Amino acid sequence: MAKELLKGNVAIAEASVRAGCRAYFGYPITPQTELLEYLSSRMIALGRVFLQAESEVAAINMVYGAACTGARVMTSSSSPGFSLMQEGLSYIAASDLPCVVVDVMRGGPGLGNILPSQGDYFQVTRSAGHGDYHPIVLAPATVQEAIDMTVLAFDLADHYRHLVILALDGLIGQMMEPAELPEWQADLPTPDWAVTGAANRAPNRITSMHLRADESEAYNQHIQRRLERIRAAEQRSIEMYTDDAELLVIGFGSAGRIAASAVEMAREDGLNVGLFRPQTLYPFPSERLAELAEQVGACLVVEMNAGQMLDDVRLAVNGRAPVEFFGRMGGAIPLPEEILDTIEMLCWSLHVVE
Amino acid sequence: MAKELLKGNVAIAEASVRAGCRAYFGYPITPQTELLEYLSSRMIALGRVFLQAESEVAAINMVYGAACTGARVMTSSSSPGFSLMQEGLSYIAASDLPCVVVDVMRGGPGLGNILPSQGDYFQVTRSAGHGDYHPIVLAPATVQEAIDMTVLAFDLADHYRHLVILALDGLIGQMMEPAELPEWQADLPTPDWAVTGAANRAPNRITSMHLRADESEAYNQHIQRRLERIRAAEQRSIEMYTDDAELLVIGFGSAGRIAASAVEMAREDGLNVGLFRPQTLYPFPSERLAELAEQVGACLVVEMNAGQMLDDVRLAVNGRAPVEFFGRMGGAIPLPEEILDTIEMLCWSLHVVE
Amino acid sequence: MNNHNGNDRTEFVFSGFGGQGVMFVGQLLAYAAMDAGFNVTWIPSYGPEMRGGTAHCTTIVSRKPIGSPMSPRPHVAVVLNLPSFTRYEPLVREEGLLVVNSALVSLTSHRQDIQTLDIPATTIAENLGSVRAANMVLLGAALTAKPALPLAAAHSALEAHLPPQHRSLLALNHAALDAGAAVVLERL
Amino acid sequence: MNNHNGNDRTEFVFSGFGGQGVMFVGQLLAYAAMDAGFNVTWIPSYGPEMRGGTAHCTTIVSRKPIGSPMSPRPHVAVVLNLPSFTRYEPLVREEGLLVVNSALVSLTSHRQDIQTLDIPATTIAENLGSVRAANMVLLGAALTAKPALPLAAAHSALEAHLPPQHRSLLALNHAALDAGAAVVLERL
Amino acid sequence: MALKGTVVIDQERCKGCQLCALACPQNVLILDPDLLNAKGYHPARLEESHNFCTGCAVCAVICPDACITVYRQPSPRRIERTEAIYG
Amino acid sequence: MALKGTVVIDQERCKGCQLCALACPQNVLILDPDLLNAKGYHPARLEESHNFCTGCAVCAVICPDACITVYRQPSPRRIERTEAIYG
Amino acid sequence: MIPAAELERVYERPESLTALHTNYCPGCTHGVAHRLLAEALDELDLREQTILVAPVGCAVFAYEYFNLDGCEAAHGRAPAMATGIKRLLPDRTVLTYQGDGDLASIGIAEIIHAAARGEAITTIFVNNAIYGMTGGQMAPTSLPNQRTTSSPSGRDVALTGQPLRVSEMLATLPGAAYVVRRSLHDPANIRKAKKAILTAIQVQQRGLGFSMVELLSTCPTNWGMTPADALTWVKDHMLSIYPLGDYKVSDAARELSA
Amino acid sequence: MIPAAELERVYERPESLTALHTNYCPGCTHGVAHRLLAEALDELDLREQTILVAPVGCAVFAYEYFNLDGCEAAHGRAPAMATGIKRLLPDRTVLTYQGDGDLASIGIAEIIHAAARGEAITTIFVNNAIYGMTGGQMAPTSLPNQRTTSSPSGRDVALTGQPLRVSEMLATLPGAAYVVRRSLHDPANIRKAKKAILTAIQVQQRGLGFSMVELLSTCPTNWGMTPADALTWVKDHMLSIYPLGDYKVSDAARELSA
Ligand SMILES: Cc1ncc(C[n+]2csc(CCOP(=O)(O)OP(=O)(O)O)c2C)c(N)n1
Ligand SMILES: Cc1ncc(C[n+]2csc(CCOP(=O)(O)OP(=O)(O)O)c2C)c(N)n1
Ligand code: SF4
Ligand code: SF4
Ligand code: SF4
Ligand code: SF4
Repeated sequence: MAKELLKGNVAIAEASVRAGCRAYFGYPITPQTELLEYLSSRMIALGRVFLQAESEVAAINMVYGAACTGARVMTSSSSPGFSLMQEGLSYIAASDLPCVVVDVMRGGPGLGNILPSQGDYFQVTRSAGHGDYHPIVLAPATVQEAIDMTVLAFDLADHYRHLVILALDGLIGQMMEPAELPEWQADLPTPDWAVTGAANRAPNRITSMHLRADESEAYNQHIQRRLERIRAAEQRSIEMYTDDAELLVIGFGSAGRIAASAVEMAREDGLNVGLFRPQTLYPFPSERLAELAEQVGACLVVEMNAGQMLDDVRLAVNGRAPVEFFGRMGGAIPLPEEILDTIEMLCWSLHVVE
Repeated sequence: MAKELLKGNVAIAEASVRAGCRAYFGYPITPQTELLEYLSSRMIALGRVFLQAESEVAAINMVYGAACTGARVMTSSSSPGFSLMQEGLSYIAASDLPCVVVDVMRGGPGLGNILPSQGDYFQVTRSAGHGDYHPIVLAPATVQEAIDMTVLAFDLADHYRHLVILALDGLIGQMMEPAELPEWQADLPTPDWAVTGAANRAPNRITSMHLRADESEAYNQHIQRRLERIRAAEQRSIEMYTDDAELLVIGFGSAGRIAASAVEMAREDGLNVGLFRPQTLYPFPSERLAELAEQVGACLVVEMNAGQMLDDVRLAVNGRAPVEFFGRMGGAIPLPEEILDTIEMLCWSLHVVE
Repeated sequence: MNNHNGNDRTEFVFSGFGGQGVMFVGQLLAYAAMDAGFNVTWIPSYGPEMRGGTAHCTTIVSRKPIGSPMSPRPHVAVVLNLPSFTRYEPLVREEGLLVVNSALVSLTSHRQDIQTLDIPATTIAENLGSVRAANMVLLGAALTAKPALPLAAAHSALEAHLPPQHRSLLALNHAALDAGAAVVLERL
Repeated sequence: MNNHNGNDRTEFVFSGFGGQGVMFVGQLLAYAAMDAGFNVTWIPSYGPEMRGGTAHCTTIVSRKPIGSPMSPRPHVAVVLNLPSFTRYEPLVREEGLLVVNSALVSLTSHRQDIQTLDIPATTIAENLGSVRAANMVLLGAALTAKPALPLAAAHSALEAHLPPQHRSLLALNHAALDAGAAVVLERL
Repeated sequence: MALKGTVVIDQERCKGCQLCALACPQNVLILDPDLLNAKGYHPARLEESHNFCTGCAVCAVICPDACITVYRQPSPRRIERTEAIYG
Repeated sequence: MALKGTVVIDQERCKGCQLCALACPQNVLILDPDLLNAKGYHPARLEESHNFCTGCAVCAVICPDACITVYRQPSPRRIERTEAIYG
Repeated sequence: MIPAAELERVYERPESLTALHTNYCPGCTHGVAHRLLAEALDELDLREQTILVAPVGCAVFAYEYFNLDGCEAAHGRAPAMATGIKRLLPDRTVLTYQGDGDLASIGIAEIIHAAARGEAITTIFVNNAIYGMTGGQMAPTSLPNQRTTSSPSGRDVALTGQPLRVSEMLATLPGAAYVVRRSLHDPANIRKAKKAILTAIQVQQRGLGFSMVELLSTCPTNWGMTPADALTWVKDHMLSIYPLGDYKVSDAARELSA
Repeated sequence: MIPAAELERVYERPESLTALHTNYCPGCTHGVAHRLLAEALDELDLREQTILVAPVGCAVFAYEYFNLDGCEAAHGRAPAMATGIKRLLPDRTVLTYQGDGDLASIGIAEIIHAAARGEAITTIFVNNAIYGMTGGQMAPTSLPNQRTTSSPSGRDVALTGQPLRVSEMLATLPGAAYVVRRSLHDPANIRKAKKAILTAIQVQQRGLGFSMVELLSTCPTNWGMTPADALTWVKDHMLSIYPLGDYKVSDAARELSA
């Protein structure tokens, strides 16, 4: 397919359609609303399901029901709405249901504003509700990646029977960039666990309840084993100039692409700086980062929040190198120039780069 | 006051009354319901406010409103209900409102069960909704501590104008132990920021909205500075046999007290094992733990979850010592004997204890 | 490895149908222990039972601070009905004590490594005035066979902690405690 | 330190009232750049304005991959009304270009370090048939003064990307682009 | 003249709630005082000492645990099974 | 005979929605074509060329931005201020 | 006693129930509601076409008790979950089974919007005026002065309002095709309840809109009564607050129920 | 022109509004609703006794526009927040101001339960049949076939149901003392709306229960109309779907409004 000029939110919507998403349930909230609006006509035109729910609570529970039928389903929201989905997300995860949730993060906490932010990192990677599990979390930095990761999200969700979150910010959601849409994916057969009416088979039952401690623990171990497989197979990241980097700049999504500009500038200035951009936030690409940590003199984490992925970086680096942080919060967007300043300062103070 | 035999949930309820809690809004959910039930008669008898809300979403937003009047207010719930409060919690935090929320954690994810668990660690310490902030989180391990921490929670909430969460599990909530109730606290004056009607002063306005990036970032920096003060002043923990410990067992709440039994047994067996029990989960007592990490040969984290505080321990230890984990999940409760087994195994395999 | 639970700590489990007063008898023991200066914990059952099932609780009496309040292998199990017998008979710790309400439980334990007391508590209590005092009969028996506390402590706890609405049953409960003790002493 | 933005990358900002077509003109430039093989990003305004305020967007045209899509100091600012002038005039990068719709903006820039083009775009467009083509007049002027792309690329983008419901305005828009270019060429 | 019928009660399933016994127009159901099922309840049983079961199925209609199967002498007008009892 | 009145319009606050002008029974309000306020709107103003303002306050009742202050010749029967206009 | 062989079996446990023993307390009419629903599905031959959404509440295990495909919703969200299912499987019968805490308190938004959309699902609404599962707290449906564990001196209507009459409220919504209230307190009423359930499901089958049968039900355990007294309490105290009747029967639905 | 000195000031901007210019679009009747509420508070001399709860929606800044103590609720939760405030400050006047997305969609549970409890708060419910702030998506109140950005070919009632009539629904609740619908589309109706707001607040002052005034309002921007056409659209299209009237006036409230 040829490249088109596509807005992130719309690109995700169309990519989901082509990936075979059969149903979308959502509730308007800036800056994700174009996604919902696009699907409101697109899905109905295709004879698929679009329904504006009465709330995010209802939306995630409609997704929960729809996912029980074995169909590919999706919802999207932004930070406050995503908070309202926490209970439902935990239920979905605890029912081994594949589904895709898009969080176009905005400035918080509270009502905050509609500016781009990465303040939901903890909320998407750590808990997404109560109990022990992690969703798979994909973080695109370009419109093209948003498209590719949408398709990947559905595939991973089905493959692992797991919840997948596409976490981006309003910048990528509302930006237009040239990108190529994916091929149409063929229809998948209905999985054998789906509830569709117990004709010619024993009833299928989907539940997240495990009243007895032994059963509940066994189920939790099952989730943990799945997460282990996911951690082993799905860590993804992008690197730039890491071969000889002495200072490693680490950022995801928008912050990652802005940091890339700063790294380019630093290279032009002759500094041996590299970039590490996690594409999966869960599983966090700890293995590769741990390797790189052996080689570099220091790490600089850049985020559009107060330092959340910072924890994952420090856990991966585990004391092998100092880890510094530069962040903008509450909807403020870092400039390459200010990241560059920090890089230069670090290069001097840490003497990591000659 | 003399010691009484008190159930954790009831003890928290009565302690909140004596600490001057003026209003309670909540929704029934096992295993926290006794707290609500106790207050349903107690508060009304005292002419204070008790209201069973239509849902946890409503409960937290009633608390939000009540906190705006400057009164001491509280709600309580358990994991799924706590998930439903996430949006409201983020709004409350972003409005600089003091209030106290009790989470009596149960087995998850999803509907799970009503057994004791610590599976909300991430949810309470990391995000509690969207955006950049952390509530103060207190984790009692005994009924007496539950009482003392309830009083402390209200005091810290007022002192910092910050959200405080009391995080315990059903074991402590439903256990009876001898404990002493606190003195009645004197009534506090209405704070000058409260909304009470703009008589003889300019209107007070409470909002979590900051539409402009610069304002929003400034507000976020204000929260971060407050969190820094909290981290500097409020780290709390309990230690046992840390003087000469070569293996440090770390656990909070129920897991911490059960680990204490195991440490006692290990000492009887002549092993140089110590216990570190965080009483504040946020701020995590990293400073003291980092010190101890210099001295011990290894750490063993014990939790009633898949390893969540584990992250905070590893962040504090930062590679200074190996950190191992023993956990039970989904409502299963560890036995001192199995912790002891792990201690012994570690002592051999890590050669940390002679 | 030591026996980590020496004589410092005694773990009691009480189990029966809802309505047989197992929660209360466990709490009474806890009060008695508290008033006598022991450390003590009481926890209700945690189990998958929903409605109308078996209720049980654990009371731990200890000279040292109590870490784990759980008792997977109690020193003393007091079982008031058949499902409770089936569940706890195998769990009683070696050298421990199993007290069985033989009026409602037709089985007997064949374990050699524990002491078993079959006491027709419901019948005894009925004769004293009400089947509802069966729990006290069994507690009297248990504390006599395994004197973690003096029986007198249970008597004073009754005096001090029987809820106001049940004070009319005070005499009955005292008598039941003693009757349970008497059965054990007779058999010595 | 280098000038990190050499000639590889040109950042345009378009700003005016809602309804003046600033979003579309920014997108048109993006289409033109894409079709001409450049990297390009377009982002709408992020600002506290709610209803009825000023709209603006940023289009970045670059030979290298685009990291940050933001432009706090644009190379080219096209301002269609007074509030936009006030906001962007001071932000234009040194040696940059400020294109002003002088039909609606009474002020002129006094900056010496940038090039300013005052173009009565609304009047020109009105003469061509509709005030709504003022945006194209200004784009024509901007691309002529700062040829980040050949003007022909904008013409073909119009051809290719004008939404179906607006195709009746195609000729008008072509003419407006040329008229804007002509003004600049005249003044050279 | 009343029809003849009988009931079969799943005594292990029965919870001894007594609703069938109280509802039975013929008064032929009792809670068995001598039997305790595994759940610990005295289950219902048919006791036709004074009166006889007509197969009217009122007991089945009220039984919350669907423990009761009802049989009835075939009547002249044939009617569908469960529909029959709801008239 | 109609009362005499006048209005004072806060032209910086006005958004030129024209609702006052369309509602005015006397047709004495127009959007000023020559004035653009800081918000970029042509604000309303009184234009009593053909007709006169009666102080009826219909314009104030409909103005969404509370831009209009209304004055009226005192009437014989004294009535309360804002209550007056809601009759 | 007549040998069974000569007799015709006129009633047996419906096929749409599994063999599991339920966790309900003795005499709890949740069991009756289950049985009626199962019988209705049997009679309409829908067992293999049906998906049941269980609530959080004492009926949390309903998905195990019915011999159907089923799932377990979050507390109060069964109508949203059912909507998700029904939109994907429009030709299947989708049911929610909900208690009054679940439906009238935490889940009121979801039931109202399902009804407002005219979602073609059927809700069995078991109103026992209390929270059963969590041990007897007040529900929005609790009666004035009713003692519960969260209104120990009786529901104070000045502080907590009058009982919420959900059927009356839902009846105002055009999307609701069939909304009726029945009771399970005696055999005659149980028979009527059964008919209503049959009609409600048929309303769904014909795509006429949202249908709901509210069933007045008992909670002997938390009311602190014998099962028989609990039935009497329904009759003596609940019927006056919750009058039985047809609150909404759309014209199309009327033809069905006639 | 007569010199102003000879004239009496018969109307001026109410004291309960601040001097801030609002962010509302030109001609949006949110502004009218604000003015009426402010006038009512002035007249009842309640400015210093009132706490306003602003919604999420175009009126998100209401707490800045009113010269009152105020706070900003989470989307849809204003009635819960107001409940929290009112319970602590029972002698204050507590108001919520909510749009139809806020109140009828995400917040329907909170408004119903506030009304059901008879919470002594007053709600100004601004129904403009669309989501204004987020750019014109369908609301539960959107009219059949109304084009919105999430129903671009017009609201399909077969898929999304008929418009939700909130006042009619809340009127079924005993706790609701005063629930009326008025419109802001012309001066005569604006006058009636003002009276209703006065009555609603007085109902609260007397502790008679929950009170709400629904106001049919415009959204010229997202309807894609001039302000004047938008008023006409209310008259021509909304009035028939949302009949004006008094849906619930309790006996005690009737005395007040008489
Ligand atoms: C989010 C959430 N809040 C609360 C609970 C606890 N809870 C479980 S069931 C229930 C109420 C059940 O009452 P009802 O719906 O009336 O059903 P019943 O048990 O009476 O049949 C509650 C509050 C929960 N599981 N999840
Ligand atoms: C939890 C949550 N979901 C969604 C939003 C986005 N949002 C803001 S306002 C609004 C709807 C506003 O519509 P309405 O209540 O009708 O008010 P109006 O803007 O029309 O006055 C929505 C969906 C939000 N802020 N929070
Ligand atoms: S007061 Fe009446 S006459 Fe005067 S301008 Fe206003 S509407 Fe017109
Ligand atoms: S109604 Fe008000 S805002 Fe509108 S034009 Fe008139 S004065 Fe201006
Ligand atoms: S608690 Fe009540 S509703 Fe629940 S099963 Fe028992 S009697 Fe029935
Ligand atoms: S968007 Fe609509 S409702 Fe919002 S201010 Fe503008 S016109 Fe009013």
